[in-house]
Formats: sequence, C-alpha cells, structure tokens
Amino acid sequence: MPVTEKNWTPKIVAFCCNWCSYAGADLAGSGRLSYPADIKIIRVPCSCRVNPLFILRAFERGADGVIICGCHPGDCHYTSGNYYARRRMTLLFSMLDYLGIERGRTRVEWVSAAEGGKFSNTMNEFARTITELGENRKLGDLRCK
Amino acid sequence: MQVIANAIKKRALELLADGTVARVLGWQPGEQQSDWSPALFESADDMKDFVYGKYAGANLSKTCLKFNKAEGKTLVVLKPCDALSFNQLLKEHRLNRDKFYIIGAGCKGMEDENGLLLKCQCCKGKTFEVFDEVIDDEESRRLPPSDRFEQVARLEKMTHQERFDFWRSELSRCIRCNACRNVCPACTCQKCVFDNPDSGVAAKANTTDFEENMFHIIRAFHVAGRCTDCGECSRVCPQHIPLHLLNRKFIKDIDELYGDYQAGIGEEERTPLTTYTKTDADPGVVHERGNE
Amino acid sequence: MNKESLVPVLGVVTDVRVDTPDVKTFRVNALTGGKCFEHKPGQCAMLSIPGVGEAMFSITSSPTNEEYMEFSIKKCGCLTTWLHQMEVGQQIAIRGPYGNAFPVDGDLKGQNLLFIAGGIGLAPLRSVINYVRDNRKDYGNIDIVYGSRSKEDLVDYPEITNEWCKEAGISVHLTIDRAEEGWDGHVGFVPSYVTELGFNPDGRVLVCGPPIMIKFVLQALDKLGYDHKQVYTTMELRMKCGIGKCGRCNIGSKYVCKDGPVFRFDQLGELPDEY
Amino acid sequence: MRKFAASQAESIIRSIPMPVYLPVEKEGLVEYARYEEGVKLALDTCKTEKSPKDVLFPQWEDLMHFRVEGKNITLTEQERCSQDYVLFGARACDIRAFKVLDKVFLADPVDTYYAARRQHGIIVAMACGEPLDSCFCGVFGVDPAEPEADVILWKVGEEYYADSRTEKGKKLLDSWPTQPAEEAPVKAAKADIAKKLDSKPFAHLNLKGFDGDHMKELFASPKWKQLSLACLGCGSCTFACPTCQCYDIRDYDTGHGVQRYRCWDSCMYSDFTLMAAGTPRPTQLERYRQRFMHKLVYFPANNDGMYSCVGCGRCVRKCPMNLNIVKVIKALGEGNK
Repeated sequence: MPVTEKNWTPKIVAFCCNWCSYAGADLAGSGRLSYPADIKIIRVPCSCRVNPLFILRAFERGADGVIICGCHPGDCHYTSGNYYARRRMTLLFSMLDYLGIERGRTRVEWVSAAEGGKFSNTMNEFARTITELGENRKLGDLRCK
Repeated sequence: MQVIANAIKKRALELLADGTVARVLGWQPGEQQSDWSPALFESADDMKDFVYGKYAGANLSKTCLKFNKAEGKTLVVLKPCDALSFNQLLKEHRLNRDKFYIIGAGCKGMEDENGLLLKCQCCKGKTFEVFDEVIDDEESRRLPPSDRFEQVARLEKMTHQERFDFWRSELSRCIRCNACRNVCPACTCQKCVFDNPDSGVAAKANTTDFEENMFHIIRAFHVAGRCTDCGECSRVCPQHIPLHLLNRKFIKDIDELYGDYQAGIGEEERTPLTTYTKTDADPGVVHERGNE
Repeated sequence: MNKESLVPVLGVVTDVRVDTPDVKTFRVNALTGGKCFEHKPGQCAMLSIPGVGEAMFSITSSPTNEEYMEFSIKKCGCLTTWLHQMEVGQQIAIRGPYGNAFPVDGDLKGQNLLFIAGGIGLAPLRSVINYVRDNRKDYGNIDIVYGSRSKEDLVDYPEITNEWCKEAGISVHLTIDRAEEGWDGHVGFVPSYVTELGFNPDGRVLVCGPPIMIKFVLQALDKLGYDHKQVYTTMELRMKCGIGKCGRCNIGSKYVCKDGPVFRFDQLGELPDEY
Repeated sequence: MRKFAASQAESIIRSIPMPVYLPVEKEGLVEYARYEEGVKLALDTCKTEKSPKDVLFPQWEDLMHFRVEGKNITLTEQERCSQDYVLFGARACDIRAFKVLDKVFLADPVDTYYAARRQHGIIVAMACGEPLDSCFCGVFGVDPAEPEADVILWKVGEEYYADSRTEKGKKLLDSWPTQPAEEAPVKAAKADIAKKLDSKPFAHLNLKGFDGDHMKELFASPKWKQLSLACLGCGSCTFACPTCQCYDIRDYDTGHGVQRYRCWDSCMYSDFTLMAAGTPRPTQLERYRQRFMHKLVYFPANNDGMYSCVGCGRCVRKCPMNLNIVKVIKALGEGNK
C-alpha cells in the first residue's frame, strides 16, 4: 500500500551483534523495557559482518534509518571485529553525508549484553531522531514504497 | 617524449630478440590523432606499430592480469602512476612479479583531444614504485603539484541539499555501462558483487535513482584504501561523471582520520581498512565534521 | 503465433513426478483445464516464476497428448531449484510454443528412426518418441539408445520399461556409465554403445544430450557411415525473449530460439563454432 | 517547401500539442529529452551522446506486474504507449537506425511495446549541416541531407526550410506558422553537405568482404585477438549505439508484487550468455567478435544486406579504449588494405 504522509511511521533496521547487542535487546525485553515496534532487529554474528551493501539495501527497501549495534570496543567476541566495523562505518557514513543524505539516518552504538537499559534508550532516541527527519526520500527505491 | 619512445622501442626489441620477454604490452595509434589503444606486440614485426607519447593515457596494469599465466615474461610499459596500481596488485597477490618485465616510462602528463587529462592535473606519480628499468629524461615527472582534494573540500563545504543536488545531477547521467568498474585496477574480483544473479537488480540499467547512488557508493567503497587515485574511472566514463571525486573523498577521509596513506606503496603494509587502532574515532565523528 | 509474445498465460501444476534425484517432471494445465497451447514435437516453452525469472524448457509430452503438457526439469541453477520446490496446485506463468520442431511430417516420415539420448537429453526426444508411437504407421523401425550416469539417473524409467520396451518395432538399448548392483544391462558410454550396436546407416538419427556426448556420438555415427544430413539435434543456449529479439542465443545468422532449437548437423556445420 | 526563422523554432516546438522529444543540453552534454519550459535546446548538435533509441526502446521499461498470493498468481500487463508524440531534430543516421530496429522488433512476432511507440511517433528530422570527423553514415548509404522522416528541416543561414514526406508530417507542418519557400537554397545546402561528408576521414571505408559468404572466414580471423585485447567489456558502445537492441528481462520483487521489466543488455557483458552449465563465449575475444560479426555479417545475412551499423560514429567517440567499428572494418575488410 502506498505510504501517505498521514499514516507514515518510521521503519528502522537495527543490525545487532549476536554476542552483545542482541543479548542486550533480549535483556531489554525480559526487563520489560520498551522500545518502538517499528524497529526491526537483524541478528548478525558480529558488527563486522555488516556489509555496506546491507545498509544500502535496507534503505532501498524502504528503511528510514539504519542502526548498527556491536560490542564495546575491546570486548568483541572475535577480538577485533568491531574495530574493523568502526573504520568501515565511519567511512561509509561520511560518504553518505558527502552525497547529501541526512546524517541522522545512520548510527553505530556499542551495547553490551548487560545494557538492556542502554539498548532501549538508544532505540527510543534513534526512533525519535528518525521521526523528526521524516520519511527517507533521498535514498530509496520508489518501486518498493 | 619521442626520445623516450624510441628508447623504449629499442629496448623492447632487444628484449624480444634475446628471449627475455615473449611479448610487449604497450600502445598503438588509432584512426585519429589522439585515440591510442593498449595493444599487444608479439614480434619485431608487430613492434612497428608501437607508440609511446602524450596520448598513452591508459593504465596498463589491469591488462596485465590477462598475462599472469601466459607462457614466458611480458614486458609492460608503466608510467609512474600506473606503477602504483601495478604494485597494489602485487601486494594483493593478483599479479606474479616474475612474469613481468617492467619498463618505467618517463611521463610529462598525458592528454586527449581536449588537452591534459583530468587525472594528470593532480599528478602524484613522481617515483616508480616498481620497475626493472626506467627510461626517462630530465623533463619527465615535473608536472606542477596541485591540491587534489580541492574539489572534494569545496563539496564538503556545501549544504546537504546542494551536495545532494550536485550528485543527483552528475549521477543521473550514468548509463550503467560499467566502464568505471571494468577499467579499475583495484576492481579485480573474479565475480563482481553487482553481477550476482540473485541480487534482484540488473547491473546494466538504473531502474531508479537509487541504483545509481548504490552502484557508485559501493564501487568506491570496495576500492577504498586500495584505490591509488589513478583516475581511470573518470577518464573512461562516457558520460563524463567525476567519479574520482568519490574515490578522493575516501582517500581524504582516510588521510584525515587514520593518517596519510597512499595505496600502491611498499610491499607488505596493510590497507587502512584491513587494520585498526584501538583509539580510532567512533562513526559519530562524521556528524561533527564539516558543514551543517 | 501469439502477438503479445512477451506476456505469458497462467497455468497450474497438476502433477509432480520425481524421476531421478535431480529431475522432476511437472504436468501443467491451463487454469480452465486442458493445455495452455498446442505445440509440435521438439518445441519449447518459457516457464517463469514471478520474482525468480524465466527460462526455456523443452516440452516433454507429445502433442498427441490432448490433456496436458509435461516438462522434465533437471535441477541445476537458480530457477530450476525454485521450480523443484513447486507443489501440485502452484500456478505458473508460461508462454510459447517457441522454436521449430523435429520434421515429423517431413524428412522423418517413413524413415527408420534412431534416437540417441543422454541424461536429461531424453526430455525433448520423449516428445518425438511418443508422437511417433501414436502415429506408428507413418514411421519405420525405432531404435532408442539411452544412457545415463547410473540406473537411478535414467529419466522416465517406468515408461521406458513398461511401455516402450514392450511395443513391437521399438528396440530400447539402455546403458549406464558405471556398473552397479541390480543392473544387468549394458555398461558404458553412449557413443561407444552406438558403435557396438552398429546400426545400418539408413533412416534418420535424433541426438540430444550433453555437448561432449553429442560430439563423440557424431564421430561414432560418422564411422557407421551416416551422413550429417541424416542427423538432427536440439540445442540449448541462454534465452530471454524466445522470439529472436533479445539477441543472446544468436549463432551466426541464426537464433536458436526462433530458427532452432532443432538443427540438422550439416546446417550446424555452416555456422560459426560458438555453441 | 516551407520556411521559418530559426528564432521561431522554440515557439513552434512549444505550440505542438503533444510531448516533444528533442536534443537538450544539460551540464555540457546533449541528450534527447522531453521538451519543458526553460530547457536549453541544442538543435544544431550533430551527435547527441546517446541516440534517440531511448524514445522507442527505453533503457528500461516495465512489461507486466505480478501479484503472488499463496499458489495463485495474478498478472497485469503494462499499458502500451497510446499517445502521439513528436521526435524533433533527429538526424538521418539515427532515423535509419529505427529501420534497423524495425527489422528486429516488427518482425513476426511483433513486439507490441515497441510497435505502439513506433506507431505513435511523428519524426521531424534535421538535415546535418556540419558532419563531424567521426561520421561515416555515407558508407552505409545514409544521406544526411535527406533523412527518412515525416518532416525534414534544413538549416540555411538563420532560417529553417521544412518539407513534409508523409501525411502525418504534412498535418503537423501545416499547423506551424511558416512561409512558402523556394527549393533552390535547400538544393545548394544538400550539395554542400554531401561535399563536407565526403571530406571526412572515414567517408570512404570499404565494406567489401563483409557478407554472409565470408562468415566463417571472418569468424576465424586471427586478428580478433589483437583487436579485442584492450576491450574492457563495458557496455559503452552498445548503450551509445543506435542499433544495438539486445535486451534482458528481469524480475524485481518490490515487496508487494513483482515487476517484470526489460532493460538494455550488452553482448560485451560476461553474463550475457551465461547458463548454469557455463557460457559459449568465455572470454572477451568471443564477445567482442560477436558484436561486430553481428553488425557487419550476421545481420546483413538475415536482412537482405542491410548492415546493423549506420555510421553514426558514437562508438568512435565513446569507447574508453578507442576500439571501434572503424578499426574492425579496416582490419578485416578486403577493400581497406
């Protein structure tokens, strides 16, 4: 169904690392902390698994914001995955910015397995940012709208 | 240039005659004044078409991939900037050094029918990173230095909307011929991610604006840290899209965030994206840099 | 010919038969029952699953079958994997028929026929074999040489043993590549079996199978004294439109989808060697 | 014969009560685009970057739409072009290219998507005043001074001379504010064009030897190796070419349905003939050879000697490695030794 201004709600994709952030999301759930239902969590083995293509494909398919959550630097289950992810995402976000895509639409946060509260706060705050930014019109495939 | 060209030709003939090399990779003239093409010469007789000079703009290092497994050695003529690409391919183990005899050729900036090539306007090839011998003269490699990030910096200063409009107007010309990808000496995947039949998109038509953005972001990202800024992508673009501005943005960011780095130098150094430090900035740094 | 040639009609899968571990035979009917369209033996149709793609398959059933069409499909790529997941009742988009046909009303009429097939190569020939069986008086003796990697890779084995083998005037010669338990028939590759059987070089030959088999079968037939004008084969190349416009099945001045897929070997010899 | 002042051209175009596609300059590149108020017309451009092939056969177009629900499929066809439009300022070579496309798309079975566009188009052609060095249309029998169109315009000084060649062309021309004109200036202009074209470097290419009888010999030529060596396998030549018509049909799953679209394809691409079992054209040599053999040998063999090249010279300008059909004709043709 075509999305009109009125019934628009932000669609957010969250890539969560299996070892920390996904467990953090679990903890947020079991602690009955709420976060918006429009956030679709995709579990990845490590934040480093997130290929730039994944992020762009998410936008293509109608995402309004993409957030990547991984273990805190130094705590990676695979020792260094999130360090690589950090460099990659920095460069990618900078490129999206360079092409004129709104900065707030992409974010990286480090959330550990113990940080259910941080997970829920981050998601709430990110959803608010995206709602303020409005619908993603610059980087999406019209056919998927 | 004619002196250098004659010297290269003489040397190539000698090496062909004594069996050191089995073939020569160079340029041949075209139908018009400036339309030279890369060409292969397998005998002294073939060599009469060999040329070197101001229209030898093409980077031959990617063509070398075709001869990596050929019988005998291949002589390849590389300009300083081409040698960077060649060396980067060596570092990635895509080329076998023993299979090539490299003549480093002196260069005074290459041209096409519209004058000095865009890539030569910020010449960075002052030394030969890899060679067996260099044929050069006094006036070579003297192009005045210029700031290659000037245009990138100008774009960074624009507002988001201006940048978006700029890139939309540039990228909307893209016809998805894939010439930029196919010519790029850093794009050497056996099967490109865009040729994946399961990706759901045809890599030959931009069915939406998104496809244009997508392709060019990913193309530039996949060579980030390995791109030597050889400028071939912009040179070959039939629609004159300034693709080097995407690559240079990555280079500029890498230089600013992780320290100066030039791909294609050295033997073993890791590229910025295959290494890290524990004190790297978080991706949020992007939000604090630059305009807006 | 259908003028809206790129637009398919819808059909429905009414039966799925597992022939070998990687070949299934699908029965397709029009949504209103009956066949989606008429065809001639050797012609092909484009089957598609929306969202996955479209590909050309030969129609395995004989035109004389008035109830349904059948497609024997080997699982080997993206689309065929999807097709193999189909169940009875699944709708499917289908367009055709495309290409020429074996000249059953022309050159083949009144002749002794020798069919040589390897593996899934039986699929297009089965259409001709059954057509010929249904018009038995128009044709001479029939020999069928069919080989496969193993016993379980023989497509349509029940039909071959229960029907073809029992009919007068048809001799079936089966072979498998390597000996295995429970197989007391011939063991060996198809081309050498053809040489062994030593056919009389009269009549017409119809060959279909993997390219390497076709190459050696042709050599074997040469030795037996066959002329290339007596031998027909059916070809496969990548196709998208099926109507000679999209350009990819072009060999020389021919388009396999429109001018083929059935070629006589002397015609193929005139084309550049690019298939 | 009618005439009108060059300065009137835009107001005439504006007054045409249907969509008009014409050469427009944007960022220094001239391409065919739909006329809108404020665009920069470039009617005098000899060679647009891409040909007007897009107007009849767009780089991508929807063919149909599927909805899949469980085991059921519903199919909706894309509507065909049903509105008349004008292609303004097309050149003789590009219009000849339409005839080449017709041979493919209008052959039985007719491609209805193309046929509808072809039928609804009115072509107003512009005779070439200044052929470029890369032009060699004369080699293929194209007369740049007499395009095969509905209305032809010749620019003489600051005036356009116009003449119609068909009924629908006449109707269009009659609706413009024009004055009667003499034939003589146009005759002089035609002679001038012929002279200019004749002096171009590729004007006398010889096509002897490119025919169906030499198919196998040309195919087996050892020269293809050197000719194709530098080929990148990009699609620039095929996408710029006015006669290249190969296409791909793809499905795109939008999440709420499946769009089946077709897009231009290129025989230069490695996946063009790729099948699950492999490809009959494994290296660039075979792909490169296919393109030129098709244009110069296979196509004429099927179409009474009509070449699938119109000498527009776009590949001469576009190829990043400076490979082009001229080089092939010179290297393999008997008459250019």
